[in-house]
Amino acid sequence: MYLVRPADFQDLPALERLAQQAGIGFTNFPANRDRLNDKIASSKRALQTDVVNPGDETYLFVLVDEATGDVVGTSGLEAMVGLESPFYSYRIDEVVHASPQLQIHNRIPALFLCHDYSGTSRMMAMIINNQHQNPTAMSLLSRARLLFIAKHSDRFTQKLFVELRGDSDKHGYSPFWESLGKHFFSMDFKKADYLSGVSSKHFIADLMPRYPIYVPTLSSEAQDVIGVVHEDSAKTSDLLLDEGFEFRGYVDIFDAGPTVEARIQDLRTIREQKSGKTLISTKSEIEAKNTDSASYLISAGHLEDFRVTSARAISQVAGLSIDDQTSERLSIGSGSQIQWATL
Amino acid sequence: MYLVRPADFQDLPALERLAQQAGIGFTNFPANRDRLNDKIASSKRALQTDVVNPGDETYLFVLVDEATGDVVGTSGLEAMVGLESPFYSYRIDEVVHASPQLQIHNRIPALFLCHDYSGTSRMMAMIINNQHQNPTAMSLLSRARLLFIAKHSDRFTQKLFVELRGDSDKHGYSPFWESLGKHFFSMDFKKADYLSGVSSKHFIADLMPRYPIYVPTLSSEAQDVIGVVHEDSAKTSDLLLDEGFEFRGYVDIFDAGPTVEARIQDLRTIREQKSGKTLISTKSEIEAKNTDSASYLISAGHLEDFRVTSARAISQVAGLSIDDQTSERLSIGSGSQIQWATL
Amino acid sequence: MMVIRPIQIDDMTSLYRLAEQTGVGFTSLIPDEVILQRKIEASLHSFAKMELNQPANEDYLFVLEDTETGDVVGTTGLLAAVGLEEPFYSYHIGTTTHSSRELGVHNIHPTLVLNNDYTGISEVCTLFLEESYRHSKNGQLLSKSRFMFLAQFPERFTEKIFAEMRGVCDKNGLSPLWESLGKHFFSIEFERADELTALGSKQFIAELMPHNPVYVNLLPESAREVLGKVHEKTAPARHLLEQEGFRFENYVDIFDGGPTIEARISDIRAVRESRLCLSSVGTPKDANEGTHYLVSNAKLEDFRCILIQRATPPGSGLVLSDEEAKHLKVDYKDPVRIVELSPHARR
Amino acid sequence: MMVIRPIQIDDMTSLYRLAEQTGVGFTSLIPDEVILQRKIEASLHSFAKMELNQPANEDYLFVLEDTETGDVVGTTGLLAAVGLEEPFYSYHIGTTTHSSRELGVHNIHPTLVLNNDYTGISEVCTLFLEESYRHSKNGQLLSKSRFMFLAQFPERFTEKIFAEMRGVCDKNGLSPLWESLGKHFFSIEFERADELTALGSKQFIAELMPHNPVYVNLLPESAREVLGKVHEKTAPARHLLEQEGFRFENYVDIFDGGPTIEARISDIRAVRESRLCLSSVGTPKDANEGTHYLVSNAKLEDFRCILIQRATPPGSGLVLSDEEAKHLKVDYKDPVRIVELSPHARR
Repeated sequence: MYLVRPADFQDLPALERLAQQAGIGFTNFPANRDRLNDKIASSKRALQTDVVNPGDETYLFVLVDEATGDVVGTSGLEAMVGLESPFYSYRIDEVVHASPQLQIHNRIPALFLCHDYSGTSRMMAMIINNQHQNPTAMSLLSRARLLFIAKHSDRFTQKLFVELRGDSDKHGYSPFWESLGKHFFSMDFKKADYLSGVSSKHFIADLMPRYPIYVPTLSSEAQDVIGVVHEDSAKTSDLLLDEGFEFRGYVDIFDAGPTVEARIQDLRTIREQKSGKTLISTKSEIEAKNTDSASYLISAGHLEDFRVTSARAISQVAGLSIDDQTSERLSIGSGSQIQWATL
Repeated sequence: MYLVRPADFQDLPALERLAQQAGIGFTNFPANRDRLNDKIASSKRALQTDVVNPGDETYLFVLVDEATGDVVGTSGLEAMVGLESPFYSYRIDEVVHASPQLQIHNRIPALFLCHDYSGTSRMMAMIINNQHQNPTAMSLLSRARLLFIAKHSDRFTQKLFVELRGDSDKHGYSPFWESLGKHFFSMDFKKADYLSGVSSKHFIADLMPRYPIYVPTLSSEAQDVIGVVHEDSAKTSDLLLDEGFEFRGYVDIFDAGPTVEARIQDLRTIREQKSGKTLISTKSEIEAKNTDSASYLISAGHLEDFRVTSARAISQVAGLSIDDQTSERLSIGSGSQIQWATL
Repeated sequence: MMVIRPIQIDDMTSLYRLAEQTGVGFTSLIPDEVILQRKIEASLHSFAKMELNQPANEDYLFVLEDTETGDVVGTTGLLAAVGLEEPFYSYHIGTTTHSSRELGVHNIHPTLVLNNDYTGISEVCTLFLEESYRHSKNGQLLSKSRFMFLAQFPERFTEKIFAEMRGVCDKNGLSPLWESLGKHFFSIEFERADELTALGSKQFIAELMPHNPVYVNLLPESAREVLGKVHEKTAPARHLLEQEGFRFENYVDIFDGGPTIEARISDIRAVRESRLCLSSVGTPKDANEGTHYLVSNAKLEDFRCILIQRATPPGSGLVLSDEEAKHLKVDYKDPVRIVELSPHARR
Repeated sequence: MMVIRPIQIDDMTSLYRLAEQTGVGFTSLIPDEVILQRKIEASLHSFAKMELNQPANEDYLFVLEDTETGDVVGTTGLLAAVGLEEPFYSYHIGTTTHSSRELGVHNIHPTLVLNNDYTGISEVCTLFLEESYRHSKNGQLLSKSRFMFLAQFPERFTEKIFAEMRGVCDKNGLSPLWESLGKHFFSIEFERADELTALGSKQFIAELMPHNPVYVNLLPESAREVLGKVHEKTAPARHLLEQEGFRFENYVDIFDGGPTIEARISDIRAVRESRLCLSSVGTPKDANEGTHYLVSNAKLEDFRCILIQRATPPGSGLVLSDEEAKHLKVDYKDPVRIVELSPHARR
């Protein structure tokens, strides 16, 4: 059984291990103890503050394996990116060049540097320990954030986006970076990736190409990976598309990984989530009545006390029947307000 | 009482009068008999053809004053613009220039020439004789097209847009044109407007600015009218916004009039329209039962026989009760399939 | 004797014969009677214009005639102003720098910027000389006679003048720049694009070319290498013009990357150093030995230019032989323009 | 006697005094001890560099000393290569043509294209001469002495060199170009922008300037008019440089639209015509009458340049007076460089 809750300082060593495991490509989660500590502190501050409009808050959650008590995964939310320095992406736009005289009608894709996602909420890449990359844990960790957003919608913008890790070749090189970024940054991908995680992003504006990049002028290897998800992130990607996230032609400026976005109200978990009272039963009663084996994501509590777990349960008119172990895990009693969605 | 039906050749003189009345600013409806004749022919061809996907079809409708039998208005639909030559607009995008050193964060709006509406269905500007510019006639003529789209949805794209006429000063000059267009077209607004209606639009690509136009470099009069609707089109504009059309930052390249767009499924008339059988009553019965004075847009018939009128009616489970005059106007009998929406 | 003169209406056959010899890639001279006829007429019309407010669409075409055989064996031309009716495109190799003080990185990126900067400027056009006459300084006469015309009629040209040089092709006749850039935007073959341009149909360039600067570093090395480089066959022509003061100012051809070189007319060596003197007809001393000089008359429609050789530098008067005077169409005390054929070695 | 020499460490006080006199808008010489100290040190370091692979960040600063009073009364400088550490921006006035054959319309639009094209190029820096010394050709000596240095040490500079000229302000001291363009993007005052640039903080330009070409026709007439025009006070300086062969190549300052003028060093009149000869010390004939000549020694750190007058053109040897030789720091048979101060009138 797993539980998702906001991160706290005691999670620092576990988070550091996760960051090391994740390696490069996770810009927002560098294996740097100070930065991780800052992230926890920032999340705690956000949870303790009375927020009326989304600002520079960040929220960090951990996935706990209840069997051992270990932190085995993490995921995050940013209330609004691009406040300190613009949030850059490439927008793939087609430039149409047509000559009726020659009967040519060319559509040339070009990459336009933009910061269209500045001012938007973001789900940060999720990391899960290899042994726990099962559908339940992944779905729980990913979607727990959506229940948090549903509960605290004033803290987020209407639109939400996620950046997916881009493809790299068998040596771990990003062909997109090799063909484009390295000419402008004069450093290797790893360093640029690290810097954009730890430093102000100002250097990006300083060094990025100012003019649109015509895709056909890139190497064919680079062209091939534009908007392609790294195989390690394929599962995450599937989960997100399932939720209702869509690719709208934006890619990462370093590795060309796709960005997917959605209006919060259109996301499956948020649209379908219900809220109501907790009705406590015993495990055997639930098992007996739950003939269709329905499992639910169940969340309870506000802000710092926010908890999400998954369990078999029975949806009733007045609320949701859950077993006593689940209620204990969520630290709630009968009659407490909870939210739930089908797992 | 008014009726909307597809235009036919006998409507040519009336259409010419309407075009003359409309004057400049109605790019798509030049007072040119040959062009108007072509428009009718094109519409008839489209209605007689078996269309499976939207292409270069155009549809032209007329508003008939049943009291006199006169054609007093017209409106049109284009299944897909930008097939022969791209359909140009300016997209207003903000360019962010920030200097942390100077603590400056500027957002400079700039006009980017684009053809983002190429490949999209369009509602063409509607013209109504001055004496008939009453809410019923306007609503009927405008929304009749939406019932046509609802009925023949395969013939249109998912997105639909309308260009609204831009603002001009008291002398009829477009300040936007004076500040921008005339430098590039070396002709007056009237001529450019006329040409873009009658000739291939190729000259636009040839002569338009190739680089984005920074809005602050335009005269302040020009800046003031970007995205502003001409007062004569204010009612049309209100109707469209009411329907669910939205301004997404696109303006006309000549006069900077706003373009509004919507997904077809999100439009009120289309979302709320119902279909069912015709139930015929007498006028007095309708009047007697229709205590809430509900009036409806009612359409019947396919393609060439498509007709729309407005009348008081009573919505029933099985269909819509209309009076015999209305059924006669629509040339339908009891039990015919009709669509309706609240007026 | 080899004489430069304006083309005449009856040179049509000769010009066609020359055009046939040029081969692929020589787009300014195509064996097509209609086009050549139009060229000749334009030239006649240009030489005949007496009053000019400013240089416009004049197109001056010269031929090199072997007076012994009467054959026309070469041709060259001058355009008064390009791009006034059809756009004239080039790439300017510009510089864009990006620096991040935070990271201590300072990058200098060359970029190709599409432009029409040569609009309204005079052009020294391509030159063709028959294979069998490529000796005895005929090439230099053909090329530099244009400068004598410029020196005599500067009001017919703009302050600056430029020349386009053929770019590099690989061993398969492909242009590396075109292969990695142009063809993505044109979806036609290089030769066809080149041909259309030569025919004056430049509209399609505006329609198809990328309008944003292209970062040179993103192009493959093969393409980067040929920017501003000339085809090996054109190297001597480039050298000749550079000796006269033409300079590469970072403009290149949009298709093959060949350099455009330019000069202010008054700075061209042959223009600057040429001077007028008065002719007399007689028996020149030490003719046919010593230094070669270009000599031209001061006439417009009857412009002539020849090459002479003198052991002693002529002063304010120039003694011409009967034959020289006849071919120059000058008489006693007529003004003639003279300049050393080659520049002195620089200090 | 007025002598040009490299700045020395003990010129600090004099330089500060000069800086105080420059006034607003003279951003290269600001009365700030720290900045001036740094400038002097950079110059000393530059003159002291013996081995150079290529021109880099050397900054050569010269002063004009009145040897009778020992006062430093003017200063001028040369930069070996700009833009290698901080970007150097200019606008290029380019041409964009749009034509529609269908409508028979052909438009030629000038555009301002932001660029860093002068990156890595040498610069002739601003010059300041004390008010009371603006006579007796002191200004020409100060300005043209730089060309003597260029002629002597061409390996320390790039092939081309440029000079920035102050642009036009209206009667309220506002730059019409800035008012209609720059200020929209900067939201700071012109003076502040100019000052930041002078202090070398050019990063903000990249951050704030529009990266797309600006159509000149869309600017108000007042702004269009000043493009490439100099401030009336700078007109004589421009004239002087143009006489020497500097040319306006359509580059202008991004703030005030003032012209940048450029020349190939080898084409500068004073460089091209200057020659080395051997000095001897004695009593020159006809001194202090006739033509003025610039004379410099051939030394680097001990570079000196003075103005002399001779009635007869010196040949391969130059007889200097004791005083002249002393101030030039030359001895018998030392090489000296000489050139006429002013160009001959053109033919």
